[in-house]
Amino acid sequence: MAEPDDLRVDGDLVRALAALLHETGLTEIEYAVGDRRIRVVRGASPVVVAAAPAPAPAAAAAAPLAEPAGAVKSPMVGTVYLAAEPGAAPLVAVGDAVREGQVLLLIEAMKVMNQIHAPRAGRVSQILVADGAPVEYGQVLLVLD
Amino acid sequence: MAEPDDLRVDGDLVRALAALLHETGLTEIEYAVGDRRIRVVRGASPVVVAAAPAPAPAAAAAAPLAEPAGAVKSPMVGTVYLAAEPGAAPLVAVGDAVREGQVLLLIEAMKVMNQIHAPRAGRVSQILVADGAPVEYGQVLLVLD
Amino acid sequence: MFEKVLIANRGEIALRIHRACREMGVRTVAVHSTADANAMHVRLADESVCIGPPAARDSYLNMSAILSAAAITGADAIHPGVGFLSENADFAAMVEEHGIAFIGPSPEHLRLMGDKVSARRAAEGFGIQVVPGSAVVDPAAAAAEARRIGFPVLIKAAAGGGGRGMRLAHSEAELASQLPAAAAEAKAYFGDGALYLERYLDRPRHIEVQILGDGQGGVVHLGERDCSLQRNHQKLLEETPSPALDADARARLAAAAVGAMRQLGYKGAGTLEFLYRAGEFFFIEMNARLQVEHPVSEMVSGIDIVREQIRIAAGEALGYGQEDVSLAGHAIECRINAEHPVSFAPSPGTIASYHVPGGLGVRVDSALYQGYTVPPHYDSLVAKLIVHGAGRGECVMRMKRALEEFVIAGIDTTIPLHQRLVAEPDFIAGAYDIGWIGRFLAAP
Amino acid sequence: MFEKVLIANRGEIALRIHRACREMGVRTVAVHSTADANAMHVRLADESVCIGPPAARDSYLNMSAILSAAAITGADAIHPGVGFLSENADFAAMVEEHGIAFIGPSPEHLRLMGDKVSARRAAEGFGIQVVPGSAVVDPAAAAAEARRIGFPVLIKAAAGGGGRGMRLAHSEAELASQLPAAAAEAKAYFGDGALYLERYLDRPRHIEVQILGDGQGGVVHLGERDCSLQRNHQKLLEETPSPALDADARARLAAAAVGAMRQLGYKGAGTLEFLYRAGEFFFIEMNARLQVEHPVSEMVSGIDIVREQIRIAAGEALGYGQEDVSLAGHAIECRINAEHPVSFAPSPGTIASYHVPGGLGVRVDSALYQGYTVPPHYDSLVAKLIVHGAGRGECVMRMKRALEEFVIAGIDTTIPLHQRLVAEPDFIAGAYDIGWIGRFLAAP
Repeated sequence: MAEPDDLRVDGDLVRALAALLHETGLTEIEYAVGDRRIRVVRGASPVVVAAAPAPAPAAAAAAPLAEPAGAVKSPMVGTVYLAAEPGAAPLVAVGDAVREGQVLLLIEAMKVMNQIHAPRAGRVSQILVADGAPVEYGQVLLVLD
Repeated sequence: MAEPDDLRVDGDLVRALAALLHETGLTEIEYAVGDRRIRVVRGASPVVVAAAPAPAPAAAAAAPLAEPAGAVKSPMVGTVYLAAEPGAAPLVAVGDAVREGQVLLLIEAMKVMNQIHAPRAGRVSQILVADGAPVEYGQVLLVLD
Repeated sequence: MFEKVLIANRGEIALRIHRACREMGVRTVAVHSTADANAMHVRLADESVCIGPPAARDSYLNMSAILSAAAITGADAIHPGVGFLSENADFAAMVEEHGIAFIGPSPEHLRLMGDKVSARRAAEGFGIQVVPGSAVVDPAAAAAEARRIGFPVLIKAAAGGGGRGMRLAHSEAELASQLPAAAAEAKAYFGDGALYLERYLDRPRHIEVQILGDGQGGVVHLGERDCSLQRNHQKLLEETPSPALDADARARLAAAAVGAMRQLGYKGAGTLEFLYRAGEFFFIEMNARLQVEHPVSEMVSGIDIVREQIRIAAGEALGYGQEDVSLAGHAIECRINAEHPVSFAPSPGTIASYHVPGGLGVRVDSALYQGYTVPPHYDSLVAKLIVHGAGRGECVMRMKRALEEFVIAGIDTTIPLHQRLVAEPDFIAGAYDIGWIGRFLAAP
Repeated sequence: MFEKVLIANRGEIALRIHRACREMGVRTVAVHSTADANAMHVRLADESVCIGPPAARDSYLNMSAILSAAAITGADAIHPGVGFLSENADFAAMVEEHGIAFIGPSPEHLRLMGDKVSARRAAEGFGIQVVPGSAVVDPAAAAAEARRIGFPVLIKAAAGGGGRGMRLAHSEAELASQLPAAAAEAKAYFGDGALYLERYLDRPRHIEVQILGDGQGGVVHLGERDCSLQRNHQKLLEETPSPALDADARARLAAAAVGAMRQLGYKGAGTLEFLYRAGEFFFIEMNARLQVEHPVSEMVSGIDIVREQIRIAAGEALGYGQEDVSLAGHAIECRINAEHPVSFAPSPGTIASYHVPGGLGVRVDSALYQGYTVPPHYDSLVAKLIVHGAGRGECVMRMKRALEEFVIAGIDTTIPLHQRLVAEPDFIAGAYDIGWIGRFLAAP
C-alpha cells in the first residue's frame, strides 16, 4: 500500500494521458483506482495566442507581465533621469530608505522635467531603468520593498 | 484490492468511451465499478463549427453522424428505387430476412440500373430512403440487424 | 522621404497607415493606450509606445504624450489618422514646432476648415454655393434671416459636427423657443454657444468630393462619394460613383471642388462635403484629413490616398494631373460596427471566430483577429468591407456574396443590417437620401 | 443564363467558381469526396453531393458520379475548374450529350490542344512560331532531326505535360541512349510512348497570353503573364505584365495569340504558353481551360474571367472588343502550398490559426479556414495571395508587407520561401528565367 508521501507525479503517466487527450480529442480524463486518482484536462485556450502574428519588438522594454507589489510606474512617456543634473549623484540607489513623497527620478517630457515621487515610504529594492533611457506610460521604473 | 502498480491506464477503454462520446453526442462519461472509476469529457470544440460560415443545406439528406452497425451504404451517386419496376412490390420490406447477396435496392446512375446486394445475411431493420429519391455516395440506404 | 512615421491613432485606420508606410519602406511607431496593447497595428509596427490609460483624453488625445513618444523614438513625421487629433490645428502646429512633419494640411487650413462659419465663408469666396443661412447674432436678426431663407430652418452649433445639437424650426415661434436650448447644447457639447441658421433641405443626398493637393499648384479629385446612408448622422455605407449624378452634375461638382482647393493652395488629402438635391449642390463642410470611407475612391482610381498623403507631407509634388487619373468601375464600402444589428447596442468583447471574405474585387480593412478583444472605450467601427466591380450591379452582387462569407463571432456586428440593406429594392435602385436609413429602420 | 452550375472541382478554385456564380445570381452545386465534406465550397454552395471516396479517380475524376450528381440536382451546367476533368474532351462531350452545358471549350478544341503534336501543328498553321522540332518516328530520323535543329535537344512525351518525362540530349550518342528510356517513361506516365524532339532553349522565360473567345467572332486578350518562376515545372509566382517584354514584343505576342484564336473560332477562356528568349517567342502549348494564375490578369484588366467563362458557355457574346480592355498597373501572385518551405515535404493537417492580409490591392483566394484540415489526398496549393499596384515596384513592396501579415499555423507553408523570393535582387530587378528558381534553391 502506497504511503501518502509516495504521491509523486508520474510524468510518463501524465504524458500518456495527454497523448490520449490529443488522440481522442477529449479535453479531460479522470482516472481512479482505490485511493489513487488522476485527472487530466486540456483547455481550449491556445487560440488567442496562435491567432496573432508574431509581435513586433516594442520600442521601450515592455513592462514585465507580473509586476512586483511595490512597483513605481511611469505616469508618462519621456526620458528618465536618475540624477538631478548631469554628473550629479543619483537621487536614490538600491538599498536606500525613502520617505513618502521623496523624489526618486526625473522624467523629461516636452522639455519639462517631471519629478517622480515615492508613493509611500520604503526601501529601494530594484531600479529598472537606466539614466537617459526612454520610458513609456505604465513602465515600471523602480521597486520599493 | 488493486495494488498501486495496478494504476495502469486502459487506453482501449478510454478510446472506446471517446468513441461512445462521439457516437452519442454526449460530452462527459463517468464510470465506476467498485473502487474503479473512469470519467471522460469532451469539450464543446466550437472552433471548427464556428470558424466556418453556416453550412448550406445538402442536396440529398446527409448521412447520419453516427451510423448503425449494419448500415448498407450507397456505393454511388444516383436515384434509388425500392422495386424492380414501377408498380411492382418492393424488393425488401422492414422485417424481411435477407440472404447474403440478395438484391435489396436498385440505384440508377447514368441510365444504368445497379443492384445493391446484401453484404451479409440478416433482417432489414430500417429503410432510410424513399423510392425515387436522389442518393449521394456513402449515404446509408438501409440497416440490417 | 521620412525614415519613421509615428501613427497617432488606433484600430483599422492605424493599420491602414502602417500598411502604406510599410509599402514605402518607411518604419512605423505605434502609440497605444493600455487597452490597445494587443492591437494588430501595435503587433505589426516596427516599434510601439504605450502613451496612457484607456480614456482617449489621456492617450490618443494626449498631445504631449504623443510628442514625447515621437521624441524618444526619433520619428520624423506623425500621421494623425481619422478623428482624435487629425483636425486639431494646435496639435499640427505643435508637431511642426518640434521639427516633426505633420501628415495633413497646414495648421492655417485646419483652422479655416475647422470652423463651420469660416469654412463656409471661404467656400463662398471660392464661388461655391452654400446652404443659404448665416450666423445667429440675436433672436430678432435670426427671425429676419429665417424669413429671408424660408422655413423650415436648421439651427446648428457653429463649432459643431457629426450632426450633434441640430434642431429644426418650422416657424418663428419654434425658432424663438429653440434658440436658447440650442445655444446651451452647443456650449455643452462644443464649449462654444455660437449658433448657425440655414435653409433646411428636404431629403437631400450627402455627396462629397475626394481631393488631393500638393501645396505646389497640383490638385486632383478622385471623384465623388455618395454617403447618404446615415443613421444618426453616422455613415453606414458609401459608394462611388453616386447613383444620383449625371455626367454634367459630376463635372460641375468636381470642377468647383478642384477650383476651390487650387485657389486655397491646399496641401494634403481632403474632402468637401455637399448636400445635393434636384441638380443643386450646397457646400456643408470640408474635412481637412483622411476619411473613413477613403477606400472606395482608392478602388476606382487605383491611387493609394494614404501614400499620397505621406508623399505630399514629405514635400513631393503630385507628379500627375487630372488627365492621368482614371476612375474605373464602381465601389461600395460597408462599415461593420461592433453593435447589435437591430438595437445598435455596442458590443465589445472577444472575437471567438473571424473569417474574412476573399476573391476578386474584395477588400477588408480591419484590425480584428481571432482571439482579439474589442475594448469598450472607443468607437464601434471594427471592419470595413469594400468591394469593387465593373458596374454598380456587379458591385452590389459582390457585396452580397462577400457579406455571406464574412464571419465575426463572439460579438454582435452590423453585418446582418448590411445584408438587409443590400437586398432592399431602393438601395438596388440607388434611390435613397440622407433620411432613408432612418425611415427604413423605423419601418415595422 | 444558367439556373444552377455544378462545380466539378475542389479547393480554392471551387470556391472561386462558387463566388462567380453567386455574383451572377446562379445557384451552385458542390460535389466532393468524403475527404472534403467540410470544405469551404461545400459549406457555401446551395447544394452539395458526396460523389466518392478520397481517391481522385473515384471522385473528382469519376465522370459518371459527377454526371449523376448533375442529374439528381438538376444542374444545367458543369464548370470543371482547373486540373481533374477540365481538359478531358470525352468528359466535355459526355456532359453535352446529357444536355448539360460544359463551361469550357468545345470537345474538338480540347482534343486539338490536348495533344502536343496536334496543338503545335495547329499553331504553325496559324502562323505562330514553335520550338523547332518534330515527332520521333524512329531513332535514325530523330538523329537527323536533331542535327537539323542543333544540339542540345529536348525529348518529351507527346502526350505529356507538367514537365514530366523530359530529357535533355547533348549529342547523338546521348540521344540514342535516352530514346528507349524516354519512351518507357512516357508509356508509364501517360499511357502513350510517343515522343517528341525539340530544340533546347537556354534560360528562356515562360510567358503566356490569356485569351477570351466567344465562339461568335469575339476574341480579346488580357495581356501576358510571366510564369518563369517554376520549381520542377510547377509555377510558384506569376506576374503581369512581364518585366522582360517591351511594348513591341508584347504587341507581337498578343497579336499572334488573338489571331490564332480568331482563326480557330475558340470559345471560352484559354492560355497560349510560349518560351521567350532574346526577342523570340516559341509556342509550347495551349491550356484550353481556366488557369490557377488567372487572378493576376483579372487584377490588371478588371475582367472577371470565371464570369466570362460562364457567360460564354451560356451563349452570350463578349460584347466588347480589345479597345475596351484596358490593362492597368501590375499584379503578382504567390502560390502558397502546404509544403515545408525548404524541403518541400507535403504538410497536410489542421489549420491551428489563420489570418489573411487585407487592405488596398490585396486579394486572397483560398478555401482555408481556422480549424479546417487540409487532406493529404490532393495537391498542396492552399492559398493564392495576389497583389495589385500602380507599378511593379509598388506591387513588390505590397507583396512583401502582405506576406508579413499572412498567418497560416498548424501546417508548413511556402510563405517563408516567398518572403525570401521577393527580397532577392534578381526578382526585384525582374531578371529571372525558368531555371532561376532551381539555381536559387540549389545555392548554399
